Amino acid sequence: MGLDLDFSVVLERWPLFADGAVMTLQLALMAILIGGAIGTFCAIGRGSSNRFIAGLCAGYVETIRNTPLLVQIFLVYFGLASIGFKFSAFSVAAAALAINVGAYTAEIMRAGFEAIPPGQIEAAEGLALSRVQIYWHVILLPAIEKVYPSLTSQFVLLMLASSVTSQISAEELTAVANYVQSDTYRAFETYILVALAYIALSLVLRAAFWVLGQVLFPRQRRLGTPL
Amino acid sequence: MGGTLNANHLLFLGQGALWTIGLSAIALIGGGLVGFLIALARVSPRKAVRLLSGAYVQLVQGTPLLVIMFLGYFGLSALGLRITPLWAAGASLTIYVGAYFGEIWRGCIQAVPRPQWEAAEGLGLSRTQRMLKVILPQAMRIATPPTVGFMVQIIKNTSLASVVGFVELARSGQIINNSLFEPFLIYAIIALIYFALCFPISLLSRRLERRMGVGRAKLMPA
Amino acid sequence: MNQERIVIERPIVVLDKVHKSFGSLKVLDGVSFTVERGDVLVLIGRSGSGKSTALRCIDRFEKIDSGEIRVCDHRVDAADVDLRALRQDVGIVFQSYNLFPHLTIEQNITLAPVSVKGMKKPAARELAKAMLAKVGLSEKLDAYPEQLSGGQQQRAAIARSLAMQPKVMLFDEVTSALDPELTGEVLKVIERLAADGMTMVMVTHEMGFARGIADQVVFMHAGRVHEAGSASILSGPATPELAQFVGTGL
Amino acid sequence: MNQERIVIERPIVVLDKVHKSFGSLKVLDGVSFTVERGDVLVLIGRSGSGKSTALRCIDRFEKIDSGEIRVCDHRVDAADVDLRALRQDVGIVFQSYNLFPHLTIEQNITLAPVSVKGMKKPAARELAKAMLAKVGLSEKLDAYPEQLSGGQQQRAAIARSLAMQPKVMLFDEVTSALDPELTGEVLKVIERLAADGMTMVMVTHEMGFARGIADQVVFMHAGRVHEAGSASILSGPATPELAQFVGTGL
Amino acid sequence: DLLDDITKAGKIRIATDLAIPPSGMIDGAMKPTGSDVETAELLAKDWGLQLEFVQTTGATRIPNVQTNKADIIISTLSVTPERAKVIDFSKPYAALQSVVGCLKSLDVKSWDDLKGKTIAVSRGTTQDTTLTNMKERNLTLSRYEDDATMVTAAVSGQADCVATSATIVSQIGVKAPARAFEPKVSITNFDLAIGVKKGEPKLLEKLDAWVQQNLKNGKLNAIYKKFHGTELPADMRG
Ligand SMILES: Nc1ncnc2c1ncn2[C@@H]1O[C@H](COP(=O)(O)OP(=O)(O)OP(=O)(O)O)[C@@H](O)[C@H]1O
Ligand SMILES: Nc1ncnc2c1ncn2[C@@H]1O[C@H](COP(=O)(O)OP(=O)(O)OP(=O)(O)O)[C@@H](O)[C@H]1O
Ligand SMILES: [Mg+2]
Ligand SMILES: [Mg+2]
Repeated sequence: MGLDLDFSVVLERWPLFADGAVMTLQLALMAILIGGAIGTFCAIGRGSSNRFIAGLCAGYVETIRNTPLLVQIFLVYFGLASIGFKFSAFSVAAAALAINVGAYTAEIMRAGFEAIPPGQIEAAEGLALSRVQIYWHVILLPAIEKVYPSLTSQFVLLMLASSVTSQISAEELTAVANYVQSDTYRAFETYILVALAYIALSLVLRAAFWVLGQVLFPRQRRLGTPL
Repeated sequence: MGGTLNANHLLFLGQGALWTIGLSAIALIGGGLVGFLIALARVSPRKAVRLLSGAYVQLVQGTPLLVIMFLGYFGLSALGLRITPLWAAGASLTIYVGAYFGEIWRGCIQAVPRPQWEAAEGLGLSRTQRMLKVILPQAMRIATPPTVGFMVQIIKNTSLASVVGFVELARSGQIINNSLFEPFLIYAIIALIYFALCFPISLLSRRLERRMGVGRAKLMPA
Repeated sequence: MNQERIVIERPIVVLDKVHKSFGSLKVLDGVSFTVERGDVLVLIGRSGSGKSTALRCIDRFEKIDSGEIRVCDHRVDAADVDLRALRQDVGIVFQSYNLFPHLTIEQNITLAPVSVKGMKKPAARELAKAMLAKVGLSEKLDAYPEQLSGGQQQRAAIARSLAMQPKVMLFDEVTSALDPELTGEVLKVIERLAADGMTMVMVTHEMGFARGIADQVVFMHAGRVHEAGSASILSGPATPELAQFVGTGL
Repeated sequence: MNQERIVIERPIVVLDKVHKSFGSLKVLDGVSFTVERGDVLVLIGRSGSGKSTALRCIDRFEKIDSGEIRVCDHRVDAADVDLRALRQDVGIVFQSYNLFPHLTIEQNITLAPVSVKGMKKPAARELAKAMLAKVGLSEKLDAYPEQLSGGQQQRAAIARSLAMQPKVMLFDEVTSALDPELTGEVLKVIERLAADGMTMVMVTHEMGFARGIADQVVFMHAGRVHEAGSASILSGPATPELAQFVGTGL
Repeated sequence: DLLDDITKAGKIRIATDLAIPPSGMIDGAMKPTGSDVETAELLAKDWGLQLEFVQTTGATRIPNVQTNKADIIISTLSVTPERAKVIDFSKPYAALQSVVGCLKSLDVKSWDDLKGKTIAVSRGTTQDTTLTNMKERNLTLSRYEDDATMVTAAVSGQADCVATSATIVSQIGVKAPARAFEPKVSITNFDLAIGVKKGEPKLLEKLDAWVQQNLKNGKLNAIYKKFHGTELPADMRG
């Protein structure tokens, strides 16, 4: 063994880690909220009969899915600044993550929409509901319910991916780890700790989504089975 | 320091891109093997095997690849294993990709309709025969589109091999940028190269999906 | 003086020379019929003869190629027909019940009255109760669709349509997916509706039922009205096609 | 001297007080019946009465809670029953045909004889041809399942089972997914099997067919054998439940 | 014993980060260059050994020697007591002259003027640690992953102040003449030393001797001046 582990120096800095974990969660939540909305609209847009809108949504999804998140983050952060828009690292990081997860959410939501039987929509039309009302009351929730496990996992992946925002000075968990390890040179201890922290955060996020699912889908709560 | 982008730089980026492709191939093969075993273990009749493989997947999927790379490279040598960066990056990617493939393929195996399992059972086929002759051939068809789709993520994720000293595409861009200070130009070029590598594969996976009529959502690391 | 108001009753549903093709397939080839207020029209015919398509055209789920369709005061064939107004006047129930699986029966029924007509929630709830009583499902207010049998789901779907207080009801083989016992339940509900004076157009394969309930029977064949008349045509068909159709006992 | 060998024929299938629950739901509640060699037993009953479950228990797709099941010489209820040996003696065909879609019809049929019995490929091919001839599908040897109609697929599935030369065949509503014409095809094949002396247990809703083929009819109701006897019980039911069941024309 | 191993192999493996100009970088022909690179080359030549660069990032410099993937580190490693607990340092071979640099137009003369302004640093560098520890001065830091990102932030307008080496501060103006920076406040100098795994006294002793000799004969100073534009501090030149 080439090294002896000593966690005390690293653990001493726990308030830093706590701050980092909180920011990681905040980043993830912001990105999930905004990206979830972007993705949902984009999924609707891709099915639009307006070819411009459909093309725009498809282009967005393909561009994002085929380039690394890191590059996207750089372009948003420095790109905005050089045309005169200065935002805090946090807002830019959250925005870049939202744009990223939006593309993935769009793909998942599209699958959800496609899984709604056409008969459901006809039944709603027959009841004189408007398009918006149909999306809102009849399509959206069942579609989300169908892809909820995929969405949950995608959002957990996003939380893990938020580690690259350390590059543009967001003080999230990985940034803290990098700082602590170069301060103390206790690299193993730091990264082991951070790995555990991420695993814990994933569990927390999954639990939160489970609870949210219980609230969103009362039918599932009562009958237990997915649709 | 300074200077402008020249042919040498582009060559250097090209070299990086080759490493990216090489690492992706290693990850695909290694991860494919591990993933196959994990997928089988996840549907094993033995509960302990299912639980263990499930825990592996949970653990790996809960940890950023960056951290896995780091622990894989230095952690393994700290345990006394002398491994080169290539092996370390290969091992980490294998561990990581294996978990995702395992999950994807487990889904595909379970997507083979229940009655097919029963029909095979009713004919008196042994478990291994059922798997090999009835279930896997069908699961393989279902698995092709998501597997091809996941390759895009593998390519993008090899960029993290830079922490173990690999100068692949992203890192070679970073190194050039650090001497030229031209982030937009350099990152745009890198983005383009990644796009050129990934987009054809995305297209292929979409085509396969349409042909097989599986409109499944892709679940993938960003 | 004798104050009599003269009301000219116009047919509530009119199809006039309706043509409709899917691609090169002619599905409706000049279909005409009318339904008076309070009448029940039964559409029969072999599979593929165009019954469902005719019904769907009445509620504008399909656009027709030529001809004219009028329902209440709506010109259904017009490009600018107010779809939502039309569909408030017309209720439609399909073979697959299409209840919304994530909503309880009550929510299924109150959804349209609240969102479309702006009814208040408590009033809508009372309405739901009344409609469910009508179809004999009072105790299922809080159940989810999957907790109901097929016949119960179909009755709930009828209650959902009735809650919009339509002037015409369209039924497309509403009992085809049900076993004989459940079929009986649903037909009883429809009989009661007819007795209450609801105007209805229905596609069914239940000949015995058709005989009992129909004011008018329309036999479709190859996209045309091949024979039409009162229920008596079922006993004494004029064309060999209807004779064969009735003979199969379909 | 007269050399007579005395053979004591024991029933080939025996169910004795079989109980089976799914969670809190009692599905089989003390079911007993026996099938003699060469006999045909038809199981009838309403949906959910436990017919499929009873059948599945015979081939050990479900484990029973108590009671005894014997098939040929296998104690099916024993924990250590040799499943693969049991399933070589029992053939089972389901409503959904479950041919393997990635294999040709020939490969579907030869798979088990080759892998389980170690038969040589050429011999297995001959066997496949013979079995397909038996179900009238000789020319479909190289087709893939999706290239066949439903009735043809079901007959191929029967041929696949027959190729293992089982001593008993189990059929679970093998014609439910087929239209009347295709149903006829399949029933004809089963009739021929019966004539050849195959022992069979089948669940069916085709009452006419049951009447013609059954040596024994078992009417299940709420997880129990409610009435049993020769095919004549269908014409003269003793219990009101069977009377109602037969009456509905199901 | 590491020294014996090195001698036996005839080769020394030196961990260097090639993405931190002007200490470690790549020239137009894609060859490693920079003050740390030339220092390493000098050492290998003096000792008659073959040289192998182990490319690292800032974060992996130390683990590389701890796990025996490199023999020593020459990669702007500054000496702090905290780090000395984990790794042994040779005698310092250079010094890092760091400053806070701001936009020329900004009126900053002392630490007090920096209050309320955001200072960009490279995460985990000694500038970062030092400024972070100046709690009483109430500074706001934004930490970037490396020097290049930090400079990009300055060039693009995300940061108006940076804490880094004087050399880099002057680079910003080269990239963006409209946003020229100048040194405003100086931070203490840090000693840069060669890093060695703990428990290798013989190697450490030999390195110390080498450093002392080359400081005296001016070779290290020449290398430093070539890349950083200034001389080493007088007391170091001895
Ligand atoms: N959306 C569509 N696109 C193309 N063809 C269609 C469409 N809808 C119906 N058809 C075709 O139109 C013909 C008439 O269909 P329709 O559903 O009206 O028949 P039907 O009389 O209701 O038959 P059934 O008794 O089977 O319900 C059929 O050949 C059908 O395949
Ligand atoms: N694996 C299972 N888990 C839980 N419940 C089951 C399972 N299989 C069957 N059941 C239940 O057991 C009961 C009897 O089912 P079974 O399939 O034996 O009925 P059946 O007589 O074959 O009906 P059908 O004519 O509809 O096929 C039903 O209520 C069914 O829902
Ligand atoms: Mg129809
Ligand atoms: Mg059954």
